[in-house]
Amino acid sequence: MAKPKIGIYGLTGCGGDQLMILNLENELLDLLRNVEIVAFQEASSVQQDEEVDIAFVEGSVSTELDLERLKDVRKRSRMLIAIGDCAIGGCVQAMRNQEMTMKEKMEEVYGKGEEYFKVLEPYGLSKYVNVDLELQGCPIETTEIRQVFLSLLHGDTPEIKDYPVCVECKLNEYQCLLVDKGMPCLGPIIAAGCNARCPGLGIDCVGCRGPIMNETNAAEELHTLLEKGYDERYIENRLRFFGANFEGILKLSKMLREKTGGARGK
Amino acid sequence: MMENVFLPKLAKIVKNEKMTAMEHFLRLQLLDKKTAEEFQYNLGQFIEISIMGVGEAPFSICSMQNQKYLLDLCIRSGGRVTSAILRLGEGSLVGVRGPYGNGFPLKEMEGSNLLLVAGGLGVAPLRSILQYSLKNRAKYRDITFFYGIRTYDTMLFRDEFNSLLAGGDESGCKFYLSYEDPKDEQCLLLEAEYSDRCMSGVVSKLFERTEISPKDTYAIICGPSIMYKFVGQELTKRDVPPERILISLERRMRCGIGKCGNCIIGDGSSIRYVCKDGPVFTYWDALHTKGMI
Amino acid sequence: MAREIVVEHLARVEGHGGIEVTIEGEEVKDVKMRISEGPRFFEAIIKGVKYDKVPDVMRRICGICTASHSLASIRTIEKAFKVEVTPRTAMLRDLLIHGEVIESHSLHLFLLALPDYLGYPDALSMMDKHAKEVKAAFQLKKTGNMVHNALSGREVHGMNDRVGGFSTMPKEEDLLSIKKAMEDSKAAAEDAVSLFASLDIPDCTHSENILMALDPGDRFGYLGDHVLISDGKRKRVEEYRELTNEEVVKHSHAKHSSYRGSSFMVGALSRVTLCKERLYGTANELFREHAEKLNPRNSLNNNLAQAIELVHCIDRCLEDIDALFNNGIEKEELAKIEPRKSSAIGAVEAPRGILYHDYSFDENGCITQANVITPTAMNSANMEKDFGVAVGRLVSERKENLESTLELIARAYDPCISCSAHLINVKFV
Amino acid sequence: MTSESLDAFVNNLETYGKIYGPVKTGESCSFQEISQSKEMALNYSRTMIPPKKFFLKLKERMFIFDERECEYEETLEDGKIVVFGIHPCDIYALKLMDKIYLDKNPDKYYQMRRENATLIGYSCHPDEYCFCQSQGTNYAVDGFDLFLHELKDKFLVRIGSEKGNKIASENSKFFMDVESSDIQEFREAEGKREKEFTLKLAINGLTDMLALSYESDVWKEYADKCFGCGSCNLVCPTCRCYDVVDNVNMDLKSGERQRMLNSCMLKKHGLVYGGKNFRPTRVERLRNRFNCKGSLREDMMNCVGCGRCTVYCPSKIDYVEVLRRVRGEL
Ligand SMILES: Cc1cc2nc3c(=O)[nH]c(=O)nc-3n(C[C@H](O)[C@H](O)[C@H](O)COP(=O)(O)OP(=O)(O)OC[C@H]3O[C@@H](n4cnc5c(N)ncnc54)[C@H](O)[C@@H]3O)c2cc1C
Ligand code: SF4
Ligand code: SF4
Ligand code: SF4
Repeated sequence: MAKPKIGIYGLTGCGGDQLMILNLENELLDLLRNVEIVAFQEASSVQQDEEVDIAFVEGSVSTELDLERLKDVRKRSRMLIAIGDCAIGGCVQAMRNQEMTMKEKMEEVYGKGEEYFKVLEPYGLSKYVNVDLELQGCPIETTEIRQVFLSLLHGDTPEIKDYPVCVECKLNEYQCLLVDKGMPCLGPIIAAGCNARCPGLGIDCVGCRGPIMNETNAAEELHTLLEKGYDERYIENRLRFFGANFEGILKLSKMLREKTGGARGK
Repeated sequence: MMENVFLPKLAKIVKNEKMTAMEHFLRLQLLDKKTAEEFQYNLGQFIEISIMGVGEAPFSICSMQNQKYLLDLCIRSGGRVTSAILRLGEGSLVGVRGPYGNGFPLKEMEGSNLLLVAGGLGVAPLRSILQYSLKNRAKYRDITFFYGIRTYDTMLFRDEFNSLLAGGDESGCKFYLSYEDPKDEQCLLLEAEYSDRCMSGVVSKLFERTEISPKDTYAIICGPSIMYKFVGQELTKRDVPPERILISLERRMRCGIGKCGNCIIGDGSSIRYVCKDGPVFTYWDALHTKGMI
Repeated sequence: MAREIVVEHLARVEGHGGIEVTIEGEEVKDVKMRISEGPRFFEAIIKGVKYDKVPDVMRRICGICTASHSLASIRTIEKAFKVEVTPRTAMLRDLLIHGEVIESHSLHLFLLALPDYLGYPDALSMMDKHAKEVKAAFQLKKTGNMVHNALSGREVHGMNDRVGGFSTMPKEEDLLSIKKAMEDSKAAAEDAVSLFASLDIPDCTHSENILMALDPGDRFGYLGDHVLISDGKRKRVEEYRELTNEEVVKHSHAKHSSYRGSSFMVGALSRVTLCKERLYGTANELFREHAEKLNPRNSLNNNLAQAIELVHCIDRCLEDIDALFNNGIEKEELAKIEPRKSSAIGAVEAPRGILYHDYSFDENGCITQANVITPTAMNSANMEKDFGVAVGRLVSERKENLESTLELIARAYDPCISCSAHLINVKFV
Repeated sequence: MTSESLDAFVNNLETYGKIYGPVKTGESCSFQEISQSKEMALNYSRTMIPPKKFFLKLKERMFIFDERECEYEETLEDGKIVVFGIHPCDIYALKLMDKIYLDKNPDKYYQMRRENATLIGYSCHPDEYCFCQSQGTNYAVDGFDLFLHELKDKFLVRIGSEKGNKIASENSKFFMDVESSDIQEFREAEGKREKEFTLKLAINGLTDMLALSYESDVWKEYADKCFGCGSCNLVCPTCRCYDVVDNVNMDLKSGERQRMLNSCMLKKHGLVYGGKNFRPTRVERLRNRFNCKGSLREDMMNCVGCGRCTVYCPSKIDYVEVLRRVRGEL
């Protein structure tokens, strides 16, 4: 069987997900024996615009150029895998979506009175193209990308975790920060896969893997944290860090905004 | 040394044949002779097939026990394990555990009429009963088989059923076929030829074609979950007692032996494990166990 | 007739960039480092976020120098709220940033820069002929990552370094295995120095370079509150605006950094040049051995400087780990924080050079204003200067050669484009 | 046995394996390996993860396989352990687990660990979340090797098995005969303890009540509050659902099969072929959980009243409150 052709591409993001692939280190060399790398932006100058079996795309669509490149990659790939939160829900750069216009953001950074380049409100890939698989995480986990690679090479569809961080937290017998300490942990609504890294270190989950698709009970998270004494804006910000484009949080934000009336975040 | 029930036994694929676009016929032979000889199953039981590195899934055995200790299965692909099975060539090895589940009460059904109602892939466990009852024809009275398909292309064990259709009552079984796509050409041809035994519509429509005697009839249903409700209603309308209507259920299963808990159904007063209390239940169970159908 | 050279896509850098040079006859008309990486507006989105989670957002500016952004952010917040951290925390931070430099430099030197010199498209395809180098790269990189993992909790965007200290102390066995890994990979780092010293480095960019680096105190390092400048001046980081003079340039829709009207350079070459007398141990010896190869007027020497820093970092990590063991690594509570209305500026030396974070808070400790200046942003003007010089000298060469030379220069700076996307020349052609 | 001899007694238990006892970890408690009795917090109310973790591991490898060799190879580890300080509710829970895991198809992993374990019970006092009294599981009659009842300055020790008897005779120097004053003291202590229970749940007829309330709005109401995070199942001493995955190694030929505890509150739990889910929303899942817990299996209720699911629910869904709503009491 011919080696599958793989392309690794990046749109707007921090490069951390490609780096996590490189962080497979020695294992990467073993893995790469089984595939043909056609493009690996962060690691190689080879950038062939040919058809690939699997395209891994990192980063959010934040510019017209991103969009153009994404569409091109989609056309050339049999399977397109979004890696990292940026490519799924836009990640932190999307946290003010619907709250601030791009013009406002631009003025904030570049000052007023200039004519600025055209940027898009950041979104994940699936807003624009069909995505075959999404690997959540900011960044993705090496264990996970390894598993995905192995599954695909073995010929199977990778299994993606679709349950909350709390499960992994319990499986590791970490103390529950939310229940025992009243810390504002987002574990109950965030997709597992990190092996509950933060609770394991005594840190409340900020949700870097993004909310669980179609299962996010954001309203209850708000309610729970309000009861613990956190203020609404604080909680909303937290929910938005990695989840501003996710349905449950979007709805909640909208509701909160209607309640208080007018724009916020100023 | 105590036996580890979770450790699969190796079996060789002796046949892996495409039946339709989605289904394959799989024939397995257990490698170890002794294991094979000890492998006695009831019709309606299932086995767990393991593919190394992929996982494990339950499948009904679709033929009656035979002297050569071959296990026949009919597998619909699409998931991880099922797609992997499809890739495996003849001679490849898979892991097998089982047989598990209760199976059908064949002894109890002796002397009765049998009505077998299959929808789509549900034909798999019913085919074994059909085989058995035809082989032991004298033990049963009327044998009627309803088979519902979507299109001719999705029909399983096509040759066998076509010959039943062609054979009419002579075949020992009254075979009826329903198809859902009214424009399917091959089905239309069949209907033209066997208008009394073949019609378009869902499988429960076949009840219009034949009389079911409420007395002394055992009905066995297997198919997609909504089918149970409709067929069950048709049968109860015809006064077949719910405890003589048997259904075979599908649930997510990870162990097959009542440990992993994924297949639990019911309410406080009727919790059941589909794997070990079933997969065969009566319609009476279904009426009294919440969430069963 | 005007001729254009466009290096369409700058690969093997972190982020998207390209170089655009316009030549008229023999004269270089215009040089642009084109960044197509989308801007992410961190300074805008962070407004209204409470201080405790600010580092969690800001460290996501960059996947490679994530600990640098973390520490810059944390130190700025601590400055604003006048928080003192314990010596143990300071020690762990020192270890963390040295680990990050190892990870980043080994990635850059071996996997990104070396293929240029050896004529390969990437390190992975060097595997057959240069297995030793590739293995060394992964060995060193892994060693750096072990520090990230043990101290910050993850290779990228680690979260254990918090405002006020570390949430959980690293495990003893992790520190021991890091120590072992460091000892094992020291030779690889020294080999890197010999390797980069032996390369034939072109001198096409030879020109005046103003250098800047943080004053690390008595010993070479990456944390400090003052900036050393090659003109002999020493400034407080609070004066960073005068040191960077970011301004919006009409024709390019972007900000440019300059110091007294000229571009300047930050990064490894600046650090080892400005703090050479503070290098110690093996790194010091190696520096002296290769002193003449480290001429700061040739920006391409940055790679050799990075290799020397690799050696320094390994030694320093070992020292830090020993010191940690000597002083004990019992758990410490995070320092108590009382937010107040305030502003502060903090800086660290990221692997690529000085990194400034500047925040203002309201009385609840929520951000009201933020500014981040990354090393790549500061270097971009200098990079353009170097492109100009090089093209001027090589203009008669064949186009392909010129292109690869430009790429070579760009990569020598180890530009991290995603973190600076909002600051460098952005022009869509 | 006198209170002073506890330390020496615990040390002597080493011959029966590694000793695990309740240890304070932050604000909660956990069964951890100990070397001295004073490391234990024996007055604990409950550990977050129940002792089921010793028998049905939270995560474990079942076996390894190799495609080239065509073989499955079981990976069993059998170390002897002593679980010290286990409460009556958790003892009952293990009895329940035994019914499932040691039935006609016994789970070898579970069985071996059960055989390798010594259980030493320890008396406890209820807090506001305990309702074991209502479940009839507040006093362990059997299911342990030894049971220590803490009295004023001594322990009344009950022997629950042959192994327990052996331990006691080997350590006879620590044990004294029970005197009538001890019995009196024990009787008073137990009487007092019985009165300490504040949380009550009427369980008679509960199974039918659950069946009748299948379509009740209560489920929807609580499902809106529920995160579907699965914590309730994972901390439950009688929840034993698990999930299985195969992991392949780098060589793509060998690997392992792993199982880990699962939860019926997760969406995958009811998912089958073709994306069909038998419990598509939290309403069905929550209802299923309560029905399963409130059902009988061989005359034992699937809930032992330990209170863990209420304590560790991030959304503060109160198990007893839900069932009282179901009963129409609230
Ligand atoms: C008693 C019994 C008898 C059976 N007999 C037969 C038989 O004879 N023949 C037969 O073909 N089948 C039979 N089945 C069904 C068979 O067990 C399943 O088809 C099989 O388990 C699928 O396994 P898999 O690994 O291929 O699919 P998996 O990969 O486990 O996936 C199963 C299905 O779940 C869905 N799914 C999984 N993950 C997700 C997700 N994240 N989001 C959405 N959907 C998802 C998909 O639709 C997928 O097809 C039987 C089942 C039982 C219980
Ligand atoms: S600490 Fe957070 S992730 Fe862990 S169980 Fe509690 S709420 Fe869930
Ligand atoms: S923030 Fe949450 S999802 Fe991200 S690593 Fe931490 S625990 Fe995991
Ligand atoms: S612990 Fe609470 S929130 Fe989580 S699944 Fe159980 S009932 Fe729902």
